[in-house]
Amino acid sequence: MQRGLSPEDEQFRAEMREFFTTAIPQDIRDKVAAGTELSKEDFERSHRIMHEAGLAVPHWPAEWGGKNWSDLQRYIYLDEMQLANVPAPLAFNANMIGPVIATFGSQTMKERFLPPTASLDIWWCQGFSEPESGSDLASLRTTAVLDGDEYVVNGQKTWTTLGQHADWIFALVRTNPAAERQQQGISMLLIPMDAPGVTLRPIQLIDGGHEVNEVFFDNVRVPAAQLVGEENRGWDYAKFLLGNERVGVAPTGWIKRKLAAAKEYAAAVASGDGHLIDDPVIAARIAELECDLIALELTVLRVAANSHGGKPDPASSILKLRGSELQQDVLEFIADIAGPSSLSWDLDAESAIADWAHNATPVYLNFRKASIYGGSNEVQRQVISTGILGLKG
Amino acid sequence: MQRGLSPEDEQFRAEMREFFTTAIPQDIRDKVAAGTELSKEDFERSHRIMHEAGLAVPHWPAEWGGKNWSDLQRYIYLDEMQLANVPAPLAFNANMIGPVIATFGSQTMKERFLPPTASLDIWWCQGFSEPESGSDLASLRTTAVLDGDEYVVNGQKTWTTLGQHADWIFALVRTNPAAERQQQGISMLLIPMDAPGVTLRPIQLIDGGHEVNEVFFDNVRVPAAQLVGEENRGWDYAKFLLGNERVGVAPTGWIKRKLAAAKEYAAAVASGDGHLIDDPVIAARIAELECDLIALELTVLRVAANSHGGKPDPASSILKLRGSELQQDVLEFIADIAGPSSLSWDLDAESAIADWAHNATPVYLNFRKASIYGGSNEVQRQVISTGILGLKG
Amino acid sequence: MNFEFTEDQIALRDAAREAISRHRTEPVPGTAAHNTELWKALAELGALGLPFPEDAGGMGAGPVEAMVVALELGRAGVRTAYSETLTAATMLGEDELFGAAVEGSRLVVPALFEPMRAWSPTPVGVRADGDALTGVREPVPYAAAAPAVVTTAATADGVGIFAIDNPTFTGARLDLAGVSARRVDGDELLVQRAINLGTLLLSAEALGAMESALHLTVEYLKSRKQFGVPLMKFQTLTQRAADMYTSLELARSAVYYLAMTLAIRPDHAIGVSRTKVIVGKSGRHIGQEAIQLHGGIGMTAEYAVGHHTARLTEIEHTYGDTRYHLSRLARGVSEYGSLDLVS
Amino acid sequence: MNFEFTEDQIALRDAAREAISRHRTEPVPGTAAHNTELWKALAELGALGLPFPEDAGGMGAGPVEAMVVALELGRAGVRTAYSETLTAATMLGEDELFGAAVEGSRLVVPALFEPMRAWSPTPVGVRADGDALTGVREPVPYAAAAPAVVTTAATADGVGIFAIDNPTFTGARLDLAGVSARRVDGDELLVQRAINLGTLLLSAEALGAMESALHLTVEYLKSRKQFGVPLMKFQTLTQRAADMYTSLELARSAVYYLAMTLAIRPDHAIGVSRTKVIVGKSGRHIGQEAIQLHGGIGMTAEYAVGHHTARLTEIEHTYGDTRYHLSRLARGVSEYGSLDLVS
Repeated sequence: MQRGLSPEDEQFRAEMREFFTTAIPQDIRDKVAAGTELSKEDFERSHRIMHEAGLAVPHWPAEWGGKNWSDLQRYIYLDEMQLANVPAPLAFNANMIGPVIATFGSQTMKERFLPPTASLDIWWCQGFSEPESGSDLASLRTTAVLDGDEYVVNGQKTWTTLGQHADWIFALVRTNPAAERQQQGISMLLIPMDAPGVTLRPIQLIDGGHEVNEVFFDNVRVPAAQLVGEENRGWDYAKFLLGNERVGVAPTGWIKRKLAAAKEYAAAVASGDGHLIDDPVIAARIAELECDLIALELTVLRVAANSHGGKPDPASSILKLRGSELQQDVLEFIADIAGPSSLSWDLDAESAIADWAHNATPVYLNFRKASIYGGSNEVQRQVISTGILGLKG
Repeated sequence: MQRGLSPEDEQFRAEMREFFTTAIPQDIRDKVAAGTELSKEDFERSHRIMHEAGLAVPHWPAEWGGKNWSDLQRYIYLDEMQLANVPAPLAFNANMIGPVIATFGSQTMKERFLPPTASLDIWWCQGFSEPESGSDLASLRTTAVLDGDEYVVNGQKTWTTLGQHADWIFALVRTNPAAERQQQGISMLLIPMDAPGVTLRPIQLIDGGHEVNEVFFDNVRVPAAQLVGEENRGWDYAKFLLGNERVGVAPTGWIKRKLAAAKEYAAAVASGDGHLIDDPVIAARIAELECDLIALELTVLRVAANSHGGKPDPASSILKLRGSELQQDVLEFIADIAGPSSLSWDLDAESAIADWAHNATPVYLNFRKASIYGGSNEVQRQVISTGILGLKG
Repeated sequence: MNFEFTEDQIALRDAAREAISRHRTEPVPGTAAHNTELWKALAELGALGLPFPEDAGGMGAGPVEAMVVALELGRAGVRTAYSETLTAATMLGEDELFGAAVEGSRLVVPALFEPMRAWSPTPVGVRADGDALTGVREPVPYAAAAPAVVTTAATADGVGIFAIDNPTFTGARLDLAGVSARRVDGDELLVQRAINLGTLLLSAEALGAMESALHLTVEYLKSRKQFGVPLMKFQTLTQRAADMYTSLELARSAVYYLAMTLAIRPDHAIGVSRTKVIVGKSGRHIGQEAIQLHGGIGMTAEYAVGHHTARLTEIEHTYGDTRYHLSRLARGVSEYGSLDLVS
Repeated sequence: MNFEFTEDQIALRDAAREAISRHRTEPVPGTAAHNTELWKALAELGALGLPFPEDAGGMGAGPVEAMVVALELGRAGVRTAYSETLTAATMLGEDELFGAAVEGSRLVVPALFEPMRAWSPTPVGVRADGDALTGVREPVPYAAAAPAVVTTAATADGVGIFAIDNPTFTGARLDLAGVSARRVDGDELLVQRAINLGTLLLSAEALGAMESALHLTVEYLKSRKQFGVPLMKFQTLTQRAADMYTSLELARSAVYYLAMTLAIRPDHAIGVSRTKVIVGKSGRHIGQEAIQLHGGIGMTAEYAVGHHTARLTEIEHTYGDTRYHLSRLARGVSEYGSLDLVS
């Protein structure tokens, strides 16, 4: 057992902090801090600055831009990024399709796709969920039929986040409807969003924002060279994609920053002769959220520090579940702090109400998604009870 | 809609309060207040005083001692009883086997058993659960085989509360192992505890108390005249028995009294320069528990007031669930108030610690049973989701 | 004690329900547009004047009847200035705007929030010197509909109530400096009484929203399939639906009881606080679980359940949240022993 | 950062585990009898002196090693005066009783509770005039084993520490008037340091109890049948077991980290409070759910799970409960912004 960072890791941390707090434009970081929606251009500016500094895809193989960091270093990188209100490199590129292509793609595919994926010259989106396939992803119905050297794709995807900005989509499609198990008949295809027959329909969410979409495929012809890896092994690649992040699944830096902001907010909202922070019940709630966060972050650190030789610590299974719960708890608390000042969502330059307070309710509502997407909390519990505790339900 | 009591019900309430606070001996009520275990003789004294006043079995048919009260009057009776720290008339007699015999028993059986059941000249206990049949009561294995005009009973019952005091047991037994459905082969028998072949083994609970027992039947011969109602209809009688109490399933008077006591306790435990009650977090917790209690009690009142014509308000389905949760919340809170003074459970005359504080942890632990017995909270939720919401799981 | 609606109350409920179904519009996230058509239809039913005496232009009914209407609004998930009109009308007392407000000829709303200040029923930063006000009210509900406003201000002789016929808003903000205001007869007690009624009506609306959120959830669990079976085969979901039902029925008892209480004790602040706590806890529980049990679809603006959750969140933050009311109650818990609800 | 046990720590764990299995006795509800045989066996291992310097008679290891032992005690559900001995020894400093305490030749326990007073690390009703004490300590842990005692009292020059070689108890009560006490070198800071260590050890014991409670629950769900199938077919139960695992692992991280922290900062009160909160919440959750998921059997004294819950309850009420530590933390939350755990 050893507490604290080695001098090398302390040095690394200082470098990360320096980079994120100086290299990424303040206007972008201010928007993140206030919970305001980012434009496509904001994402791109931030991502490209990181890419130029070699920090967009540090966990990729070294030959494609990776850094061979330890899990602890990766934790530090993410923590400092989140603390500095820096938007993460686009997850669809950096954490999803990039690692899949780097691991399972042909050399040709790697050379074609990995550089623009790392640099965000291709903006990727994800085509996994379907209207009838949510938690039960393996029941997906979008089909791809080989016709000559092209697949013909028909079907519908949904919950495609930021699909409106995307150049390409990586999609799970059914290539063998006759497979014995549903999972065995699925492949992964790379499809340009401007291919004939692809249409996108925005979905408005309850916070008023537009971040997800439906994507329709109507006889879309996709060259067979855009099949990832082998046919009918798409399920394995999808599992790899969803499971390859050990350290980043609980956004503890983000939560830490929000919780520090919550203190500032509670000190800014007047109450009686003082401010909300003076209320012992509010202060105790802050203390409790800090304790909850500490327990989670220490678990992230434990998992990061104990992960050697590739076998993850079983405690990593709680990170997504607990991370989303705590994100939601903190955002609920911030909305409560905003109180009546949260009742109007409109950002108006002449408003006497701070942006964070205007945004408090939509952000709170928006993050109800955190316990639904990427494996709902019910699925996470199932993973724990079956995979870790051996309770075969 | 009409708030408050009619003048007649106000008058009724005053009479009940007068009776319970004057007629029942103070020493018994003090024991109840402090959470100390009652002796058999305590139960008997209290029950018999109520019986002599005609208040032990007011909900029975009038010819056997009932009062034809409204559900609201029954609520008032129970509320005042609980507020006054009066132990309820023995539930096995008054609320379980009594109503069953009165409804399904032969005239001979009624005449033989109802008067001594009402007066507690027979102390009944319940023989339903078995080691392998908890929530799944219908899987019970104790058998009764007719041999001449006697049943021969073999098997084992468990969780028999206060069986050590009992004269008789009403037991569910399997009389038809070949029945198509498990439920159809069950009968209810009345068996003297001193019958040859009946043995009782105490079970010690985690609070150190002895309130439940195992009961073993080894070739116990039971006259067929002690069969309740018809053979193989025991399941119906058991359902009637478990479901016939609408008003009393949530002990709101008991909780109210405990919560009022919790305030006194919080005012009695020193903290800093003052007392625990001065801590705004403690006071807010009391306020919250009071709100929880109010919501529950109003629901009891709503159900009581709306129950006419025999069709219960569906909201009655939440009373057992919520009542047990709130009992447990209040007892947990009292144990927290006691704090380090709860660390020794021993009642010692020279102790500087009040009895309630010595008892706080065992009582808290003991009432973990409240969400398990009489239909666990999981079963209660199942009843709501299936029976009320129509979610056929 | 009787928690059942009378025949008249059921007729009123049906009439309100019918009016709502005629004038219903789809909700838009974050935009609480005042539904004028519906509001006028409610005015025609007399619903805006329900709890006020007939000789003042009201219907001579009471808070129970107003609650019946608010419950329907919440159930349908529509937005119109119902609780606001009744709250404002209460504060207006004998002011000339009262009649217009309850007849539905002029929209009047209460302006009681101060920007970046936690809820306080008494004004802090709003002051009056004669009829000249200073300070800011924000957000003012339904400001986009250009309502008249009734507000409060600290005066030399305590809290004063002021009517403003034609205020100018910037977004939802009302700067009171230089605005022409008219002092209305009435003191802090009248303000509290108005807020009590407003809290009841919002609580009733929340109850309706909870009812619909649970109903939608149950229907979804019955119809939606995953892994080849309806969601209702998953016990972890059905057990949570049962807990939602429990929260709903607890809130129902509390709201009905508060309406009955205010009918005889319109100043019963402790009852209002308790109800707000019960409704706040139930509303948060049901709102959050309704989305979670729906999964992704619950997050979309096309589907009703998220709007119910948004409305429940808004109501939680109006006239004091759970923490505020618990603190208010906490200050009094030592003053009595056992609760007594039936007397 | 490294949360893994070293080989030496694993060897120590195994030795403690072996000693415990040799001297284990069945728990009796409400009776925390000091297991003298086990305590002596631990003394032989040097476990009573682990965190103390070798030149003082200790083992020259640290809080991490002591935690390893306490964790095993909690896991096995045995009761012996382990945390008490180490807490008392810390307070004793250079007093003559120290050696006897860590060698296991004399049982010494801290007497820090005042009857009918919420937890306070500083004495309130216990005072000293020279070596003459007044006041009452109750309950004193393991009083039935006739221990020597180390206690605190308010003196003219701040908090004083006093050793009492042969106190006379009435039940668990120690009346200090007229008792022969010896003042020990040390002040409030040393008392706090002792309580910090004691809290760590109790937290580790709680962690062990949680681990066993979850383990028993999982085994029960696997083996016990209802309605013809194992309980683990009921998703509402398995999902709750998953939440228990989550609570367990959160507590584990916190306890390990506190041990590492106290090794370099023995006075780190804020870390102690945070750990006590995390362990308190996890312990209550796991303790209550373990019984509920077992059903009736979990309530019985013959079965281990209820004893684990009882012990978790006791630890929650020792050295300040969740509320106490949250209040303590709450007073400081404005003094810093973001948390920083790695520096």
